[in-house]
Amino acid sequence: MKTNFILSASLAIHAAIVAHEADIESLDRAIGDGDHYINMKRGSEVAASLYNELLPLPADEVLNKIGMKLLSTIGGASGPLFASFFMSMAKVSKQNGSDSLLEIAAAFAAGVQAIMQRGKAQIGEKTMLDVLVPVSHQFTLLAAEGKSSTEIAHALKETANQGLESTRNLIATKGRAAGLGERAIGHLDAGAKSCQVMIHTVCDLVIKGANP
Amino acid sequence: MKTNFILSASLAIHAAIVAHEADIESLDRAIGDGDHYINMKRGSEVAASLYNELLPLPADEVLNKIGMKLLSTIGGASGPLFASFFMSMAKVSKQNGSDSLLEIAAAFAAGVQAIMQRGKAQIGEKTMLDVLVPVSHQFTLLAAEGKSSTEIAHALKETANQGLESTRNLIATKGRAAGLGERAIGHLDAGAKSCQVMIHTVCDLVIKGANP
Amino acid sequence: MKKFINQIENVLTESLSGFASAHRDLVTLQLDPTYLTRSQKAQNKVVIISGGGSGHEPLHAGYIGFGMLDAACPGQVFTSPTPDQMLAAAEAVHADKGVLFIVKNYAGDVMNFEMATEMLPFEHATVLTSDDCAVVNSTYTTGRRGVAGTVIVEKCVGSLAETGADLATCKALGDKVNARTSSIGVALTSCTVPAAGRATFDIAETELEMGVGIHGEPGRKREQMRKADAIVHDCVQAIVTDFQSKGLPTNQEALLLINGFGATPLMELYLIYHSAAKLLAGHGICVTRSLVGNYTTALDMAGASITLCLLDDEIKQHWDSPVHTPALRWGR
Amino acid sequence: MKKFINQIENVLTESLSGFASAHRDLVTLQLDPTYLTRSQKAQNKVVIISGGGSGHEPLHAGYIGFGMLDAACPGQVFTSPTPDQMLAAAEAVHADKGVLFIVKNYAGDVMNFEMATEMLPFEHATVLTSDDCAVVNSTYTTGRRGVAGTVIVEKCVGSLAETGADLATCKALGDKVNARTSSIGVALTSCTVPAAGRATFDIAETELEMGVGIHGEPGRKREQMRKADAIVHDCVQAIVTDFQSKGLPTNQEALLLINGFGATPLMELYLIYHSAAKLLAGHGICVTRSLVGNYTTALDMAGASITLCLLDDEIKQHWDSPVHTPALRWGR
Ligand SMILES: Nc1ncnc2c1ncn2[C@@H]1O[C@H](COP(=O)(O)OP(=O)(O)O)[C@@H](O)[C@H]1O
Ligand SMILES: Nc1ncnc2c1ncn2[C@@H]1O[C@H](COP(=O)(O)OP(=O)(O)O)[C@@H](O)[C@H]1O
Ligand SMILES: [Mg+2]
Ligand SMILES: [Mg+2]
Ligand SMILES: [Mg+2]
Ligand SMILES: [Mg+2]
Repeated sequence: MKTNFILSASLAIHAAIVAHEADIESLDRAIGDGDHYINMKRGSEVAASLYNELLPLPADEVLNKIGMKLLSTIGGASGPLFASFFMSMAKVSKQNGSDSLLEIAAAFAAGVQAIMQRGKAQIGEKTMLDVLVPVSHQFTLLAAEGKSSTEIAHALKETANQGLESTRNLIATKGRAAGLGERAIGHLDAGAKSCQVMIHTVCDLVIKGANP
Repeated sequence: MKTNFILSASLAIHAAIVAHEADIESLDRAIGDGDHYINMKRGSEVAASLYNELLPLPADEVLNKIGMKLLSTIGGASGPLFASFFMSMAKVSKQNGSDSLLEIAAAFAAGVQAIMQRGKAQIGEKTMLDVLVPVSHQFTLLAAEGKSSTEIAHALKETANQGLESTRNLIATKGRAAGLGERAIGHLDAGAKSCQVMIHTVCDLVIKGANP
Repeated sequence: MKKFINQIENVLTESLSGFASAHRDLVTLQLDPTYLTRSQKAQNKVVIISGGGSGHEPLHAGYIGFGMLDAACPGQVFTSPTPDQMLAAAEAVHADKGVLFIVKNYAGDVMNFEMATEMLPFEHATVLTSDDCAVVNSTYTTGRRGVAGTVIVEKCVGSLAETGADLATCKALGDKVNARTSSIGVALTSCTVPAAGRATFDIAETELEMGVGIHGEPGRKREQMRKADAIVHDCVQAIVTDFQSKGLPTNQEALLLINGFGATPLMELYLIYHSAAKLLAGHGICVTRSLVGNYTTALDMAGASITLCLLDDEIKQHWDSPVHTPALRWGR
Repeated sequence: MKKFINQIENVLTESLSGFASAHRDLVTLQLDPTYLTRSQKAQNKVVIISGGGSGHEPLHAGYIGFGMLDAACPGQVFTSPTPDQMLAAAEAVHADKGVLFIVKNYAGDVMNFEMATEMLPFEHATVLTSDDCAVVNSTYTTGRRGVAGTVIVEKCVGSLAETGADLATCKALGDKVNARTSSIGVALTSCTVPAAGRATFDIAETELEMGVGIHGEPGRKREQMRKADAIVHDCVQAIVTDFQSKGLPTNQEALLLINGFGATPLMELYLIYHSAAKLLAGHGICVTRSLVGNYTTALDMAGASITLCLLDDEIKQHWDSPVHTPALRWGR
């Protein structure tokens, strides 16, 4: 992955989060505590603000600095999770490189794995992982099959949609919604929604021709 | 005045206050603290509840006991004022008797005078006195002219209406509404309203043939 | 109206019973007539008794205890207590040096306490508190209302009484503290009196009541809602103007009390404190003592009042001295 | 939304600045990263640090001082603070006997404190509070939430730490108090997060939220509004059942904490106390210690929680011992 791409993605993600304020906010208000949009906005804003500072740096350092900055900016449940994601992605990118799609997929998988470890959560617990895990799985699969970046981007958008939708009928066993029991059924998870938004945003960049 | 009449009036007043809940309450809510109806209800209820206990007693004792009971029941501004009214009325009734209309008018005047002393207030300050003072004045006048109790009752109802209406365009200088300045203009005074209701109730008893 | 109550008629008794039980080491409740006293009767001192309508908790019963009140008489919600309560309370606590009543200046409170004192067989005096500078004083009116500044009067007089000071001295200190104290309140919402079952006034999302009292009476003016700094600015201005009109020098030490009316989070009260202290510094007033929280409430009203007391050595000493009551405690 | 604020972004800083200035004898504020410490650094003791989202004031910063916390890290409103705050706070206050973190059990708080401890160069331990019995515990979930019982844990552990006890002993007491503490909350209205600008949930005049948390998360069940005694009955039942399911004997002395969520008048809280103490007596539980007021709030939410802590001699001793903080003070 290229520094340029990461930073463009970061700007696009900030814009996308703000554009989805109403959705994201109302989901966390329905079965959470209502701050997820504010947290995501604060985090994506500060990441975007690092643009000039990070531009000269190699990709893995960029990812790591974004992770560190998110850690001290977001707070809440999503802060340490997204921070862990970026810091792990950075580590694997540094070790293995992230030039090929397969290497990028591996770094992404390491990021998702870090979220699972930090949050002690699995798929099916009505969290962001219900989007991230299937997307990661699909990404690795398609990259191994040698699919083009555009093909992969189209496919991952669809996977993210399905993952998000899968949270609707789950009882939450992690995060704040875990206190609600059956009352959580029928609602999408806020973190899953913001992950779907971010994945769509990055995939759209690729579809529009950006070189990851 | 006869014990029988006082106690009938007391029952009728309780019923009338309750029937005027909405008016009285909303007036004190608009420019007071909203408790005047509750205070009047508490007071008239406890006075009515003394019926059996007071029935064997002479009128002046009845008036005095009602006053004492109101004093320890109502509280607020209206409590000591109505208590003073009844206790002064009792005193003058005892001294001078209260058999003739002129004697009743004199006892009533003494009661109103006690309210003025206790509250250090005059007519024109947007209080119950704007009803009570003109009613008392008119009562004495008509009794001196030898008008019948029914004639007097009709006249006093009208005087009470005018007195109440006169509070509308006053600035309050006594009671809670004194804090409002010009904002009190346009509202009737709650205490004036409950006095108008009580005077109407007693006059109606007389008009219906009760013997004061 | 949603409240934690059973029968409207029993709210006061049940709540006072809970209060007395939770603080049984400090206070004792008597019913019929209703009053509360210290659990341990003080000896050989001027006894300090206050009272007023309920709904302002912790005022006054929350201030019973060493260094503050000897007894308190709670009335119905927002309704002055009755003379029999005051007489019974005085009878129960008097300790041979006289009784000092601290009464907030409202027609009802004044008249009921007055009737009590007329029947009282002990030496007595009354301090009338009238710190609310929102009410314009004039010779025609009953004068200014007593609001949150009453807490400061009760604390200082209570402290002095513990030293064995006589009745006249205690009254003089109370009058002095009252004269050096000025308050103004702002409401963002109305309160709801339980027995009424609905809000006392309606107010829009874009409005506030400036100069509001502590009974849900409408304030002096309905104004536009605005930023905290702008609201606090106007309050501080009113207080400073009040002191100036009394000829009190304002370049001195002061006690700043930010009082919540019942539904305002501490977060906002401390923000008001921050704003007020800054503005006061601009007037040469240095805030060296403070109290921030719900001390004189108006049931569930959202809003706050700002009270400033100009300190001197005597007031400072009596503010700082130990106090041990349910709602105010330090030094022991 | 009507609140006393200026810019949404500055609410916390302005409010914390006011807090630190009003209590400058007790606490000192650092910004960027944000944390508060005692004004006088304690020596040679386990230091106790807590923290969590803001909006629960006086929790936690209000409990900094002798006999309770050494430092607190406030996050954004209802959002866990970040690891850099905890690291800076620990760095500032550690006194050679290790650091004990007291953390309310929420995914966000747990993860942020965990990441801080992974980077911490000092000996450390964590007490996770989880007193909310409304959340059914199961091996699949993250477990119960920490709510108002946290105050009792902080008080007792803080007291023990003052005696020079070591880290393991302090942690053990914290875990014990937490295990013997059970809470449940009821909301009558939602709160409004300043940055959101609107109520977190809608609720009708005829409804209440049973088993609500302290963040405006919906509770376990939406129920019909009813009399206080009926509500309190269900709460007490839930707490007693919780203790029974833990195998704790309930016929003993207890501390009863009636906690207001921010917009509930003291009058109602004491009424709840009265009702709860009576019901507990029926279960053989004798309330010998109490605390009634706003101690763990949810901004401007109307509602209250009931917390019961089963006492033993050790807990009693550490509850009764002197404490001197902005929000809790006795014995000095
Ligand atoms: N243990 C966990 N593992 C993975 N994701 C989690 C976990 N706990 C919470 N989340 C995610 O975090 C989201 C909530 O984030 P946010 O609202 O920012 O924090 P908080 O829950 O602390 O208010 C949830 O919607 C969920 O997707
Ligand atoms: N000084 C006074 N003299 C005469 N009447 C008064 C005085 N002060 C108040 N009132 C009357 O009392 C009424 C209010 O009574 P109430 O609501 O029961 O008591 P409070 O004002 O203490 O709440 C006012 O409407 C007014 O008529
Ligand atoms: Mg959230
Ligand atoms: Mg009234
Ligand atoms: Mg009243
Ligand atoms: Mg949160």
